[in-house]
Amino acid sequence: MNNYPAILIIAPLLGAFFAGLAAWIQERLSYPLALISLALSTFASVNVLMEVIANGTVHYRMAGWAPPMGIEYRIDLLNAMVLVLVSSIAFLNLLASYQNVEQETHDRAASFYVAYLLFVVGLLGVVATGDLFNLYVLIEITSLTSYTLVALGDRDRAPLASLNYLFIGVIGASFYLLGVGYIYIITGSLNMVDVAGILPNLPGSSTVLVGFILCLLGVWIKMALFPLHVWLPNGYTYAPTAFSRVVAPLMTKVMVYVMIRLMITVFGLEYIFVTLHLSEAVVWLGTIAIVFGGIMALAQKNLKKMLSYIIVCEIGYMVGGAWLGNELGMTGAILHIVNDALMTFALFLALGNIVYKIKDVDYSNLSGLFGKMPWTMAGFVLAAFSIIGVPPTCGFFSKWYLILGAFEAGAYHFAAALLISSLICAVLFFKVFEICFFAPEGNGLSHDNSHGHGDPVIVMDEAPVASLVTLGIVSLALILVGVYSGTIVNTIILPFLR
Amino acid sequence: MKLLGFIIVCLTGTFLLYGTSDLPDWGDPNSPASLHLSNHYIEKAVAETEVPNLVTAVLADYRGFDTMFETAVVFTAGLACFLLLRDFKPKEDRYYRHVPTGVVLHFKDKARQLRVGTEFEAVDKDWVPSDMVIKTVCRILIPFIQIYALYVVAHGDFSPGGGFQGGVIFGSSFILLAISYNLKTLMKRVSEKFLGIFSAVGVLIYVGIGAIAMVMGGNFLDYSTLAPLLPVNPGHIRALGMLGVEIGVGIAVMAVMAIIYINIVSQGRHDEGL
Amino acid sequence: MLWPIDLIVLTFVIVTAVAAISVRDLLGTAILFSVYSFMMCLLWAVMGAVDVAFTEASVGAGVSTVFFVAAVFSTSRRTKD
Amino acid sequence: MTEIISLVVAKYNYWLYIVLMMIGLYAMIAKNNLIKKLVGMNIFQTAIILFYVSIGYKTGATIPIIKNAHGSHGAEAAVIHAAEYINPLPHVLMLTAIVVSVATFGVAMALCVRIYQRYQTLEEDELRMRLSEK
Repeated sequence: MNNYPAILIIAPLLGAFFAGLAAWIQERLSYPLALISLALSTFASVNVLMEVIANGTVHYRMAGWAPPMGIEYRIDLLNAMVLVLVSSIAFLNLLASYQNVEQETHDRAASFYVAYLLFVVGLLGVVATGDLFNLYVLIEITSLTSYTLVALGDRDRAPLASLNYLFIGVIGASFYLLGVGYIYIITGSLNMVDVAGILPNLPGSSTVLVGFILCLLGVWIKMALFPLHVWLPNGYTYAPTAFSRVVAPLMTKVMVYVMIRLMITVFGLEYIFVTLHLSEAVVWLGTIAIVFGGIMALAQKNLKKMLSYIIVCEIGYMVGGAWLGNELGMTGAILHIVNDALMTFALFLALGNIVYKIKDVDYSNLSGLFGKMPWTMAGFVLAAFSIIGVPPTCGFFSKWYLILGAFEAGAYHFAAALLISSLICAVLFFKVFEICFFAPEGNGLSHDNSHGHGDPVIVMDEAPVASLVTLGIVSLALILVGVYSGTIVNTIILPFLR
Repeated sequence: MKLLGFIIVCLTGTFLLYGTSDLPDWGDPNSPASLHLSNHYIEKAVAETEVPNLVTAVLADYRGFDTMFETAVVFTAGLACFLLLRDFKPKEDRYYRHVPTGVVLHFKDKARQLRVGTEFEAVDKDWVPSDMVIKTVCRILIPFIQIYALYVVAHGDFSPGGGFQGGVIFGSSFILLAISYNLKTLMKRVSEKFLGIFSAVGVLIYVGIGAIAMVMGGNFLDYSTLAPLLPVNPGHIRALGMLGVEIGVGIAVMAVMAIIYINIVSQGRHDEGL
Repeated sequence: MLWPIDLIVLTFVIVTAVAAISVRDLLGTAILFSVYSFMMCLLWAVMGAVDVAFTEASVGAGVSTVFFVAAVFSTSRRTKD
Repeated sequence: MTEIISLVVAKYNYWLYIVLMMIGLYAMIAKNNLIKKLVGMNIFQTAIILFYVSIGYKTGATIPIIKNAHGSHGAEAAVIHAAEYINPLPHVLMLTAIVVSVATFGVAMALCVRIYQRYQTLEEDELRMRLSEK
């Protein structure tokens, strides 16, 4: 019996507390400790993925008790893939963000790392667990650390944004908890597989319906689906860079994973698509989220806020795709979890590099960036192409599956929204490129050209090397995942769905 | 906003009421919730773990993994208060009281300082003469509160209570000291470093016991594999493991409660407060 | 018969909850909130959840109230609604 | 008449938890003061805990602490009947939930203090005004 599923979670957890203790002795020790523990976690998650591909689903009994009594980690192909994604992105981000953390939270960097590790522990646990209540506790760890870390950002606005996030987040988590209560009272169990075995014996129960919708509402609030998204743009915009880099790609995607897990493993697709008649409405909701997110992104004048609205838009893709009710749509949604996490990570990495050099990322400050930070901007352009959906990059392939699924389900409005959003993203990013590339520095009216010499020579001033290397790795991954998306679909997603 | 709130509340309420129509009756011994898992716990837990308090048995053993994260949540709260509020800059305004005469001096200049000793003492801005009755009663009470807290932790296997409750009670004895005397008295006795280290050590004890179980060849947190390490009856090892993790929880919670209180009441300066 | 006690305490809980959110003084809110928590703890003790009641008595009615008063002390008592 | 009474007895715990929860939700949405919202949040969470504790209750059963567990060391001498004890599982879950709620409460309080340090107010409309000024 190997212990990788436990090490996956325990390594960063132990790392967090050792980093916290080490900070009292020597503050500089906590960063390497954090890095080592995340590397260990990534290693364990890759091993788990290998094992799952080779031998099928891995079960790990916490405290050695058999599943319905104790808590079980049940890792199948979907979890294993998302686990690798989460742990590797968290590790790469920590590698890239050393300077950003020093810059933004200089006197409490050690505590920042501890909170960061706990955040990652929460995300990994949410993905790995097979127990409904354990999921709630882990969601709360993730949320509590993200409230804290968001509040560390912008001195003026971040605490308020974080408090709003907290209120809405608590409502979401409580709805989820209540939904679990409804399921528990009618089934008497908390283990996902066990519940899934009992639910078909209770046809037409209003309690199951209410429990399902409450769980779904809670998860939607946490993932910021359109009418419930109000906390996201402010929260992510004012968060410190090192944290927004990890929360933007992972938090919403992990919640999408939770939704898919609830749909497939707990309630079963048959119950959702045959018994309930919600899928039409939810696909419409996804459509509206896409269009709304795109339009709001167009209206922004701040790069970071614009990217936050793109996240709202992308959530529409995944929710709509998962609720199309056919295999293609679900495949697209799951593939998009991976792709969107990578694309958003690349975008926010580039953004973090820009923020490191220029504090304020209003559009008016961005001119001349291509000359100043060519490598960062190269990564940014690649990620932007991926978001738009230009073929060699991975964004194209998941969109392709989603559109095929939409046509198969007859949801033409969803397909149209996907295409429109590509168009909007194209307009959006080319606007940014234009500002960054063509407008020469110091010509805008907002600039008070105080340094006197207005010569057009732009000095190259790049971000730290670690950040650039990470951005390079992720950009490569964008293309590789795009090229090998067929392999991913055939070895992981389709076997999981069947 | 009020109207919108009212509409949302009414809609949600109706929806939830609809859900209750199908619930089993309150107190129904035959509801599914009371049959499936619960019967196993009630009938087997004592035989399997030798702990008569079923809540502790389920909390620290069957669902011990949950409880570990619950402790981590508490630790996170303490960390959050530290991260958000801690302010290392000393205050510019300082107040000193001349003990023999009772005159309070207010210093606005940072450079000037008085030596605190028998003649002068540093006081809070809103200084009130300390009350003899309150001080004496609290001084007598605090050791008893702490003993009671230890009892609650240690006796969690047999009666209501456990690490969390005991930790909160222990932490509240610190808070009582801060309220009845002042914050400086508390900070002199338990320093910030002490609290910071204890909050992490508490959770480490929990995770560490789990990790040791893993090293010993069992699953994570499987206390039964600890048996070769301790000279006790192997049947009792689970109860002992639970006691160990409860102590860890108690230490972490105690420290975190004090950290939260100190940071909130002094707005992160750790100098004066309620 | 347990339900009459249960019903009476539940009514108290709801009254204190409404009072806690409608009183126009945050220190008053703190105290009413403490009363609310204690009533809640009583209710759970009646229902046989002794561990939960114990926790709520020490946390909800005890430490939470202290945090609350501490927060009011370091911010302000003023409230508009 | 007796039917109505038995229905009320069977369900009022669930109804009143909904009332309580809605009081909390209303306070969270409609109140202007941030600390009042926090109180609403706590009422909301305790209402859910009340719901769970109601799930665990069993008529005619006692608290989940086994009597004479150590008195009879003749192994299986005392057989434990599940109907005699209240379901312990919801209690365990709710202990965790209470801890989570007090942790959230602490973090929210810290945020409130931080906001007050910066803006000298906790009223939401005044905060919004101060933010739009800049």
